[in-house]
Amino acid sequence: MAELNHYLVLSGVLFTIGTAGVLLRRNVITVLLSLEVMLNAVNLSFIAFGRFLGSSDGQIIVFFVITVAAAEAAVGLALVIALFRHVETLNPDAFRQLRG
Amino acid sequence: MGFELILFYVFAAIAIGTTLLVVVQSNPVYSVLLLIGSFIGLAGLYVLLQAPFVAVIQIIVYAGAIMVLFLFVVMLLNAPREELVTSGILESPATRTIGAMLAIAFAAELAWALNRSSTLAWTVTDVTRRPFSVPEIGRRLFQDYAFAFEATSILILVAMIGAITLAGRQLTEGARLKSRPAGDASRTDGGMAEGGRAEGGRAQL
Amino acid sequence: MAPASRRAGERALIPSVAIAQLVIVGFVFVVLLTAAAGMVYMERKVAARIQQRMGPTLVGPYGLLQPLADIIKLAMKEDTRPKAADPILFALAPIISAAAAFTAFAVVPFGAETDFFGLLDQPVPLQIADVNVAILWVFAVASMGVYGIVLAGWSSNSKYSLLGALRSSAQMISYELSYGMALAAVLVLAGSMSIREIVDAQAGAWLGFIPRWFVFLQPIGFFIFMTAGVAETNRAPFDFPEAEQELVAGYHTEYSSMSFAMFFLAEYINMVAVSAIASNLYLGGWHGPLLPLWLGWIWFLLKVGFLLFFYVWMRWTLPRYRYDQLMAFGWKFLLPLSVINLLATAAGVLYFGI
Amino acid sequence: MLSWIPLLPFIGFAINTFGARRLPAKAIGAIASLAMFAAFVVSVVAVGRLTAQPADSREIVQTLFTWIGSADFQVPLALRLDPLSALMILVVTGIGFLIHVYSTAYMIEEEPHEYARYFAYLNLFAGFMLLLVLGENFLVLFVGWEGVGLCSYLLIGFWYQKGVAADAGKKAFIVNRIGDVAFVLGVLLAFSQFGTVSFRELNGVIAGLPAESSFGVVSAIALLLFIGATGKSAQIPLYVWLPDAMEGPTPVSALIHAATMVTAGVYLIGRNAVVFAHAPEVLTIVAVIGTATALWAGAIGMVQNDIKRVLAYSTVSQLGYMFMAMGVGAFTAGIFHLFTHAFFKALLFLGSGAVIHALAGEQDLRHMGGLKKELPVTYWTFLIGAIAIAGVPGLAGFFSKDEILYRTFAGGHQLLWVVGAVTSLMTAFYMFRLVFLAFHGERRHAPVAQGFSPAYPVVHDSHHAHLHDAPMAMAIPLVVLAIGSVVAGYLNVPAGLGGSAVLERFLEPSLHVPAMEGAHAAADHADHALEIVLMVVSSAIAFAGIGLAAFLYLKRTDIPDALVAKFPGVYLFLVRKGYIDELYDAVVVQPIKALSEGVLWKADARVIDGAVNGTGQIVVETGSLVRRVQTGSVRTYAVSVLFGAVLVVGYFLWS
Repeated sequence: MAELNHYLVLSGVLFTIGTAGVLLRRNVITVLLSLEVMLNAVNLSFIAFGRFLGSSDGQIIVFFVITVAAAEAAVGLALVIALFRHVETLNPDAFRQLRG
Repeated sequence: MGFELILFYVFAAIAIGTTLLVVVQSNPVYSVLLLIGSFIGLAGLYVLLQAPFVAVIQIIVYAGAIMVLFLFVVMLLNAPREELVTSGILESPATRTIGAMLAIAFAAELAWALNRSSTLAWTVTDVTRRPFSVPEIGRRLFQDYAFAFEATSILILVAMIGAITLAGRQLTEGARLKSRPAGDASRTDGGMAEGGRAEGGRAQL
Repeated sequence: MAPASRRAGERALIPSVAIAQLVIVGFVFVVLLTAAAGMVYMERKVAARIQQRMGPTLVGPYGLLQPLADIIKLAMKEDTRPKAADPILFALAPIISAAAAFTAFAVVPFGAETDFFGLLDQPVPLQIADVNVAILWVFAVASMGVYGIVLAGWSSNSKYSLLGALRSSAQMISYELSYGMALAAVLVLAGSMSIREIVDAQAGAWLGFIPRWFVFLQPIGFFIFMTAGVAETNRAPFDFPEAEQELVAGYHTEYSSMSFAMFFLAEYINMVAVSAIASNLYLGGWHGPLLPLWLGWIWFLLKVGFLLFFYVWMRWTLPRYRYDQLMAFGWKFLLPLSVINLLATAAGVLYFGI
Repeated sequence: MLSWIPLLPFIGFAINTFGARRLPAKAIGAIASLAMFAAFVVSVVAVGRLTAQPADSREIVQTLFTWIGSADFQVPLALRLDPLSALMILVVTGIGFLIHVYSTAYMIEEEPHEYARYFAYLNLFAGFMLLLVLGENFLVLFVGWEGVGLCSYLLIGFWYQKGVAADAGKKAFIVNRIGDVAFVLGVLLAFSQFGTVSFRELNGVIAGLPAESSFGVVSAIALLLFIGATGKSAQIPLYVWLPDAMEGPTPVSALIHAATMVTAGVYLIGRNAVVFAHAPEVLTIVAVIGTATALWAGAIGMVQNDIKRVLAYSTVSQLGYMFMAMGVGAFTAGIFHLFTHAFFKALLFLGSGAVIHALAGEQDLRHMGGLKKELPVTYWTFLIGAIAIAGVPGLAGFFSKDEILYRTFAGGHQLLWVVGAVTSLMTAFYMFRLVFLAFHGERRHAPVAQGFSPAYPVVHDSHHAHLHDAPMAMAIPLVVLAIGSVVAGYLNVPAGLGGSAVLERFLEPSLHVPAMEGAHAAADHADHALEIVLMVVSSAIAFAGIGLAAFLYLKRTDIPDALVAKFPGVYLFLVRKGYIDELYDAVVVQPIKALSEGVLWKADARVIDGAVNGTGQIVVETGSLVRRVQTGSVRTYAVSVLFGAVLVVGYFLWS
């Protein structure tokens, strides 16, 4: 019988992996993927809490997260394409035109 | 060790393994596919958590739509293997270590939080055993959360328009000239697929 | 005595049902494989008839063994792979398509509950899994099918393949929306997402002679579903991924032998799946006049068969669209139509309690 | 049901606004008039239902929705029909409908879309006016109040190409604002003191209090409301806008500036009779102001030469009468006069409109005369109107005016009575001066065509064209109103003439004022002999005025000029409207201009702009410092975000 902390630990691990990906990868697309991972980790804990508190809010919030994730992916990828056209690379460190 | 627990470990293993590979994988296409695998693992966990609806939605939206989008972009840009460029200060080992240390610190904090908090020993009680039926969730979603729902729909619309205006633009002559020979095939296709999506977008709008 | 017997019954019951389930799974698998083979035969025959030819006649009586010959031929061929191809994905792609095609069938019921003539103490549904989100499952699996094609196209690293892949993925994504809308309209009508319940909602008849099939309530929905289904299965007139005249063979240009066979298989099984779902959702599944419920599966087979024939018929009758026409049709006609259909259905249910 | 009464005109407004360029002129006029007629019918039905109820508690309330709901401050958007508002809606819709019909013919020479604009405004006005009279609380009434103000502005400035009209519109708007400020203050005071904006509750609360001996809260409220009323109803000192308002189309003058809107002030006082009754001092002020206005406007009216201006001043003067009645506590009489006045003044304006129409925009009395023959219908109806307003026995004006005078006298305000009597003399005089100058004698031509109005193209030369009498659409309203002017009075035949004051008893529930019991009783039980005597006197006065006018303008037409020559000062003073406009300009307008100039160049240019620029400067400075942080590299940002996250989580874990 899985307890709540099983799920929470799992979600924490996933979240950390995602974070590391965001920080360490040098490919914008992979960074975005890692972002999705983080979102999913959060979703998991939401649903787990919802389940163990006996409330459907957890699931409902997950819908909203998924929606936002979709929007984020669409815009993010569009940006990636636009950037790629200019600097012909996916390395986030190459996008430095906004240096103050 | 009950059947459910076994399933939990199986799915958890799938999720963690694939996710790790996603992060270490240097070929974006593989990353995308592995991420889909991780999504499917999570979907399994959702089913264990009595949320089959979310599980299926997860597969449809994440695996079915968002990831296809990623795959599209990867192919469209004919994404190169990650170059080992060293771009100034940011590539100095100092910053890298800072990033890594922060990540570790964060993980540590999470662990700490987990074993500190008292809610962890919860198991499913009879009260909370009952799964939520789809109609129930729908009712809450469209009644209690109606406003948030409408807000997100507007958000989606805006994102759609933004994506089209950002990416739907045709390549400028300059960009064409700068284009690398290696990926010309993919670029032409990209143009077409792009046209397809842009058109779809317009029709949606 | 009685308790003992009940215990015995229980002891006997648990495994027997499990066995029955396993049997059903295996049965479905085999039937699908043979169905694919049968489809090949049917396709060639019908095509020939439409073109005023005889079609396969030599192998076996009426050329019935032709499919077998085809399979053997394919199996015997050498499995080639382009040098520049990505080995793993190139191998993975056909598996994904075939797997997706099979998975879709997991939730498709094909008959009423039966206890196999008293073989079991408790009737089992003729279905692999009766999940309460079946429709969404179908939708999800359909969206998974894209990957096989896209990966195939991309991994084989050839212009034609990539063109086909991109085309097909764009096409599938575009038509999935209408597909989903049509499904949604049906589940609004039936008030359930379990296909079995949807089918049972179509039992009986109006005025005694018109069967309560949703196709009569949802003619537009049926049309949309079938059109989108054809597009989803990449069949003519929407067979862009493999437009021989334009892209040699589209996404599976580079494939040969069994890996090619798998795509082939996937296409036909997809057809079967779509037809089965369509006949469940719109044509009342195994419900039909004249036949007792335990023989309903016959009705089911008839309906599926008809739809399959319809597929083939269409392929050999209609010319292929142009790509932009396809997109325009999908986004500017089919999608709005499906939305309107959904709204109309919802309004009907809400105000007239259909 | 009630909601339809204001709604119908609004619908007409909407249709005419959006259909302006698509609909043919006929349709536009028809729609507008139809909307009004429908509103009239609904009103009649509503009033019918009202009268069906028991006499002492007649009212229909319809609450549409809670308009403002904040804690204990709940304002419903509610409509209330009681005898008073019943009378008002009948007047507004009925006469409004007639004037719409009249306008269809009067404005026909406008451009189609202008025509649509006109009727849209007219409908909008009607809608707001009905909202005003039906409002159940001050706020709803205020919406109507401002709405009619807006419409009056729009309609006065309808021919905005004409500078004078535009200015007149602005003048009306601004002068009304002054009153409105007082009005709002009054409402706020009422709310802050008694915690309600509903008429019924407010009056209920105040009815419980004793009448204020000294100037207290209630008096303040009453005074503020009264100032608001002076703005809307053109009383001293805020009457100056009304004469200029005559720049608008004549039917507008008839509807807004004679029959309905300008009486809003009177209605307001009637609606809050209790409040005023509890503020005796304010009542006195009201009475004095009203009487003064009546006299002053009448005096000016005697010498004006613009046919519409004469009527305008007569309107002001009659309004003064109404306020006088209110002031002496004779609320019924005042409302009664409002009612009759609506008929004959609308009639007079429409008649003058017919004249102007016939003369192609000529408005100067000195260039008229002898129109009796060419315009029989106009003449006779106009004459009836004149007789009615002059107070000749048997017609509407007689009853209402004598009611007022009698009440005034019986109320113990003999002085006011004298002034009122003089005023009625003036009234009779200037009305018949108008009649004789316009219709009798022989035609006097203008040296050159005067009285510009875009409605009449200049090619249409007025003098040699054959004069056409009012067309059907204009004649019918005239006749109807003429009949009204005759019979309207018989609704309230005073007890003195053996009549049973129907209207009075009908209005009783709305205007019932416990505090005034004494006065009413006194008036009611006053011997009818006195009433008869007063009537004879005032009738005599009326005839005297008519006779004088006849003598001066039919027999000895040289005397007026002689008088003018003898007392040029007085004449000039009156013709120039007592230099009031010039006075206001000097005392109010110029100082304000100067002040704002000063503020502009001192405060605004230095202080405010300085502050703004300073802020900008500061931002620039800080930005140039802080921008170092912006490395432009995504991952630095990511790291910093994570750093923050770590800190926050750590904080929560520590505590």
